[in-house]
Amino acid sequence: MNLELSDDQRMLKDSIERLVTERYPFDKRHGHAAGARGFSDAVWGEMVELGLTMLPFSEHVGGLGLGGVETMIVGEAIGRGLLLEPYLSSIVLAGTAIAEGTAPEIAAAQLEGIMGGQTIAALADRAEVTATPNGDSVRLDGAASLVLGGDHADVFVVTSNDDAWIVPADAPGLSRRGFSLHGGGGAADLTLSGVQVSNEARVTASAVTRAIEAGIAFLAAEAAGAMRAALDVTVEYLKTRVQFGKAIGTNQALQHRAAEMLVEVEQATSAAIYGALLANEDDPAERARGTAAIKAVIGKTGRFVAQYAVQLHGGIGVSEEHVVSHYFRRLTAIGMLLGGTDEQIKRLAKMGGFTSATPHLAAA
Amino acid sequence: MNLELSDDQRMLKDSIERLVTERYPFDKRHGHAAGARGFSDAVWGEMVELGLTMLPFSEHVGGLGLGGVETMIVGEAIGRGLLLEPYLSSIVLAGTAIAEGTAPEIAAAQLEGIMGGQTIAALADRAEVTATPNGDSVRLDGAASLVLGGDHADVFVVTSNDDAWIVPADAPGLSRRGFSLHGGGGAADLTLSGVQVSNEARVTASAVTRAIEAGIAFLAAEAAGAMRAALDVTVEYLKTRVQFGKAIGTNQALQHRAAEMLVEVEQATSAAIYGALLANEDDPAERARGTAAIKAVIGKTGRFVAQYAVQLHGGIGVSEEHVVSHYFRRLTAIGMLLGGTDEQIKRLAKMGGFTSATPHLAAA
Amino acid sequence: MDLRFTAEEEAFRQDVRSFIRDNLDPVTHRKMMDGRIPTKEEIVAWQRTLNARGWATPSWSKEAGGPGFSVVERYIFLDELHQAPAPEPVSFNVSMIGPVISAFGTPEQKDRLLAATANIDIWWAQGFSEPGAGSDLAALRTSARREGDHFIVNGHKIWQGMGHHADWMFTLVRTNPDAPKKQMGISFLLIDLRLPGVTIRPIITSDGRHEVNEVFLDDVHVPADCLVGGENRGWDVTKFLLSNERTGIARIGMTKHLIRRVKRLAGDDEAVLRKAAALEAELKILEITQLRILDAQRGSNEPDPRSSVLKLKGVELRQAASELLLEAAGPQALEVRTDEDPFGEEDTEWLGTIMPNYAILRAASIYGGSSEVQKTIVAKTILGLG
Amino acid sequence: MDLRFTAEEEAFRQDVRSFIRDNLDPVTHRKMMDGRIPTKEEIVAWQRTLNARGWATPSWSKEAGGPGFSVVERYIFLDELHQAPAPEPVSFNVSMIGPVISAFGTPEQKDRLLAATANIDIWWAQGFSEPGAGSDLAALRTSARREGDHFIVNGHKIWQGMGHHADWMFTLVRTNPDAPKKQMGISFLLIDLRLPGVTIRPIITSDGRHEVNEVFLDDVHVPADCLVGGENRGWDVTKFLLSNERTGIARIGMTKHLIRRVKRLAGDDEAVLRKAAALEAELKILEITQLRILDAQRGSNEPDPRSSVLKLKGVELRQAASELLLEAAGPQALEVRTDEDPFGEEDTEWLGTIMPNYAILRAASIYGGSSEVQKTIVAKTILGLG
Repeated sequence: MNLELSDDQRMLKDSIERLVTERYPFDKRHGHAAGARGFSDAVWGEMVELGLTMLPFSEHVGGLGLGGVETMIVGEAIGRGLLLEPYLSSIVLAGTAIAEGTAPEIAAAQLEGIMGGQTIAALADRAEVTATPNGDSVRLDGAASLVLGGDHADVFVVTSNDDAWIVPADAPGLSRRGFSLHGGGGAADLTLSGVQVSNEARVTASAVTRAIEAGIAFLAAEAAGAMRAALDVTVEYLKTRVQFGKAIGTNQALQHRAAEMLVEVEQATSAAIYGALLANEDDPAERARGTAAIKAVIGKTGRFVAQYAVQLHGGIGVSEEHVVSHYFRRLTAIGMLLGGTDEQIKRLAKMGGFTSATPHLAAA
Repeated sequence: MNLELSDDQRMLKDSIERLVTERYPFDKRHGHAAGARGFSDAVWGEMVELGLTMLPFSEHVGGLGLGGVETMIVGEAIGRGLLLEPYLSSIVLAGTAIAEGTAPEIAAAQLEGIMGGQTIAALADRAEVTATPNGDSVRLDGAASLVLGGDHADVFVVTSNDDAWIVPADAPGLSRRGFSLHGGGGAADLTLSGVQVSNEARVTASAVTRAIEAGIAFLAAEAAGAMRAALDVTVEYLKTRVQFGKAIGTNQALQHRAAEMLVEVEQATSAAIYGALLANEDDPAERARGTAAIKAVIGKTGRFVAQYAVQLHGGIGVSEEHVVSHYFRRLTAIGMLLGGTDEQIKRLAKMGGFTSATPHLAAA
Repeated sequence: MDLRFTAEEEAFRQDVRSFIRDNLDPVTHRKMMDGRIPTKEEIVAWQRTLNARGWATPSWSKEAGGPGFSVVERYIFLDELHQAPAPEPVSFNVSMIGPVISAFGTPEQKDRLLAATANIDIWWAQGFSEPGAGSDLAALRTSARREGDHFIVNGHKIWQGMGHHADWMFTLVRTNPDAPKKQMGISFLLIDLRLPGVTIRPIITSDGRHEVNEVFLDDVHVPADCLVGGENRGWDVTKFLLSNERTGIARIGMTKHLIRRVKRLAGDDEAVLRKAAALEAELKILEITQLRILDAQRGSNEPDPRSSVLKLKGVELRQAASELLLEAAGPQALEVRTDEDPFGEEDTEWLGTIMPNYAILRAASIYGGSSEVQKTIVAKTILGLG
Repeated sequence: MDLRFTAEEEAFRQDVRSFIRDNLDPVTHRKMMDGRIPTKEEIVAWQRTLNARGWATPSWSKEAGGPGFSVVERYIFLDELHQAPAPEPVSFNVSMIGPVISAFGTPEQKDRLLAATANIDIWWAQGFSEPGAGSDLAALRTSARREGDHFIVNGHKIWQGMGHHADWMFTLVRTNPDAPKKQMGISFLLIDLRLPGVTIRPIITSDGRHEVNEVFLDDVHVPADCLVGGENRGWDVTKFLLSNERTGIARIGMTKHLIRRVKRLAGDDEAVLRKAAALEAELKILEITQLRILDAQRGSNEPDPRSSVLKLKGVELRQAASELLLEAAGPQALEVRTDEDPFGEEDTEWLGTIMPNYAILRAASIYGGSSEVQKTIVAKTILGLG
């Protein structure tokens, strides 16, 4: 057991945090959102330059071959800075699906543009699509909803009845309706009507599962970063906001609420670490259980921290001009994306949870 | 709408509260519990003398013909004093079943002893009993569990596959195992093997339903009384217990907790009133819905108030010698008897709740 | 004891319901059903419709030009509006300034303002909070200096609900900075928002809407006859206003409306339906609590501190219902829409408002006395702690 | 970063588990499985079994006669005991007084007491709380007056866990009533409970059991060599003791044991199983939080204020599990049974302890620093509020 960051990881953390501090102060975020693709091309370019987009992919597909911890470091910083760049959607979700689910040469070819930042990819996991074999190619028909980052994606990984398929955004027969999401970023609904893709565009279903697990781990990191930042601004506010002649943070009831928030923030941080380390877990059942637990805890803790961060801020907490209202919305969105809290609990219960009914000594 | 007590009701309230104050100070309760039947024959006798045991029964079966409000008044006082006498089991549950579910002359005959206090009756509603017609009589076989007040009952109303039956405790073929209950009072498990009862001993199933509804209304009153008393002793403790040189009730965090308790106590009081007034509701579906809501709210509020009453007392709160630990246990028991919180919510959901999906203006 | 309303009260409820059904503009109703905010024009039109029927000012006595409802009638009336749902009479006009003018205004002020306020010929805004004066309202800094028959007002007000619709603002200003207690130097002043020196700046809230504003007052010359309740007597007026604001605040009908929407979205999802039932159980009981307090109010003019109980539990359930609605809607509700988006199919629930309304409803435990303030009131006033 | 234990640590876990399986008396184990309290003799026998293996004092260094476990080994060891479940080494001996004697005792005290404490030849009781001194421990009134080579002790101690089993008590007494700060006049004294003037009175708790006591001290003559840490230096000793008490207090293994029982009782009741899963998800994550803090402790001797986080969340989940167990058991669990009742069928869950254990577990958020105290610690120490 070792829960310290390595020197390399610490350096990575410093550099992404510096990027966030310098490029993403809250007053610049609105400008970034106004960019043509809903995020800052410049910041995205810097993330590429730092190698962040290459982090999770193995070296034989052109990546840096780093692991879940490094992605977690990026996620926490993105959560703290409320970044809008498509790291989750293009790198973690679609990127992982392609890297894990296609032959190395195809993956390398696809990932080149994705890691380079010029190609934006998106994973259409909420899809009802039928794949009909058609000689060397496959014909896709159906629809997908709420494709994260799909509003400006250049290429999609679309799940079908069994496998998934790489589909360029400009493929004939593919149409999309892009929209913005509460909490930041965008998505799209897709319609596929007679879209033809080659057999080589096939992505395995197990890779999609891994991509969603990686996505949930990333959301956990993002949530942990956002929650800690929300707690920080709240504590700062409690120390500086004066009512009735004293800082409101001298009120015991508010102190205790902040303490309860800290407990949940520590749990969220642990969930993010667990998610990072699950990437190395070989047993799919263990990964599935762990992922469900992580998402459930992130949903619950995120809801609690978001609600009380706003409550302790009072009126200013629901103002668009105050960062805490954005943490609130992003944390709400994170709780709902890739499977909500109750859905995850239901899944975990179906898998039997972590603890069997068998007595401990009898079991082992 | 009128939520004031009438003069008669106020007098009733005064007399039962005086009885409780005089006969049931907490330091005498243990002695009462040590009585041969687990309660005080003397207090039970006084309750009979006050006419409390005749309250809910109509005049043509020998009762006073009073309503749910009067029973609620008795229940609140019993809850406040943590009385052990078998009012709920013998009068409200078994008594109501007999009064509502048999012919007037049979009811009058049975209720005479019950209202007089010399006969203790009990309702075996958790029963798996088969009634086999056998000429003029019926043969009962099966078992019943957790029959409230069954440990010292002289007569039982035992539910079977459809109806229920009045069975004397000494009927051949009936055996019982009596035991005490956490939170006060006792119960019994019954075994029936070839018990013969006459057809006249039949009690209708709908009367059993009404009895259980009356029982839940009574439990709501009892819980409201116990909760308000638990809050009262807690507030008193907060005002008098000194730590760090000041009353602990000067701590804002504890003040807020006490305020949260009051909110729930007010809700419990409202639930008790609702229960009292539902007795006059003719629509069985409305009664069923209301009863489920009452029991669910009582279970939830009782749990909350009991837990925080103990928490705010600190160590002394878990001591047998302090009344608050008895409120805790009685409230816990009330939450579990006659259907727990989740069970009631499930029932209420199945009945469609109070609010339909239809828009308000479209519905009416 | 009897929870039932009288036959007259039940008939009144049916009257109100029919009136709403027959007279509420369908577009306004559809917006309310969806949880959208109607336009100023729609709100004004509805209030005038109510006013023509004599119902625009449910809390006003007959002497003040109101319907003289009993507390029960008022409750029924608002409950029907909430459940319909239809816009409530504009609270700044009807619940706040109207009763203040009735109680503290000069005869001239009453003549000039009451009828116009009821008919919303004047839309009022509230100018109480300041950036440094939230819960601690008496810490306000906006100053009014007497010069002849005018006050010269300077300051900065915040959280003006619907202030951009408003014609006038009722506000608290410091007229005596040297008063021995800060509450003693405050006056209650009516300010015409078209006066020179008044600047209104929108505040966008976390629902993406423009519903509140900041108001900057820069040497605004306010006629002295706009003073209500006497110079440096504004705190008494304020206490009166706030205690009115706190009656009947469980807003149970609004929560019922949310639960109806939950049920339409839930279909046969048992988990959601059980959560809805759990909420309904508490809500049903809260109705009894509400009626108990109403019943007690019939015999008294004193504010009932148990109103804080209604506020606390009422907001708790309303926020829980909005959260459950979000859960029932699922992640599709994360799509950003605006109140101006076209209506969907008749039989489709509009998801566009669910997330914004969940977000903005968090403010319900902040404004009008935050939950923390309410708990302190309960602890001190009812429980005698502190 | 790596959450996994090393191969050696995993082997150690298996060792511990096998040892428990092979050496724990079946009756003791059955009682622990049922949630009953073993007798004094059973507890002592088990502790001596552990002591013979060198494991009775998992937190003690080799120099103090302990196993010299790493923080991870200690965690694994306790977790296996909690999950088995097997009795923990008696905490008053092992977690409280042993480390105090090691750190503050004279060489003579160490020789005389440490080995006997480990082998439970002396069973220790804690004499800290008094009727007027709970959270405010320094308000204690029990006095010790020096007379020659004795202290004359008078006072009243409360909440002595298992005091009726005890031979000796470690206690806090006021030796200087005139000290400028009340903390400065306190000494830490060891008292032989067989001395004249000591009276022990049982306190029955809400689980119906006799687990705690009051102790009355009436002119008890305590030899001066029973002082630990020097006269009027008792507060430093106390702070040391309490900070030891607070490490590793999430007791996750105990909660897992409760969840196993829930699952056995729940059968295929989906609602209960989902609640169990929700608890398990939080518990799994709390394990990571626990490991993070353990990991940080490896490099430091300072108490970690995040221990309060472990206590808060650990107790919350344990109490929730006991509540869920009560729900899974249903109203049959209301039947009063005692720990002395005969065992039921092998394959039947014993319901008799569920309600008592639910009741008494409410004290887990009271003793060892109540949840309110923990929140204040978090707010002040970690968040810098106050």
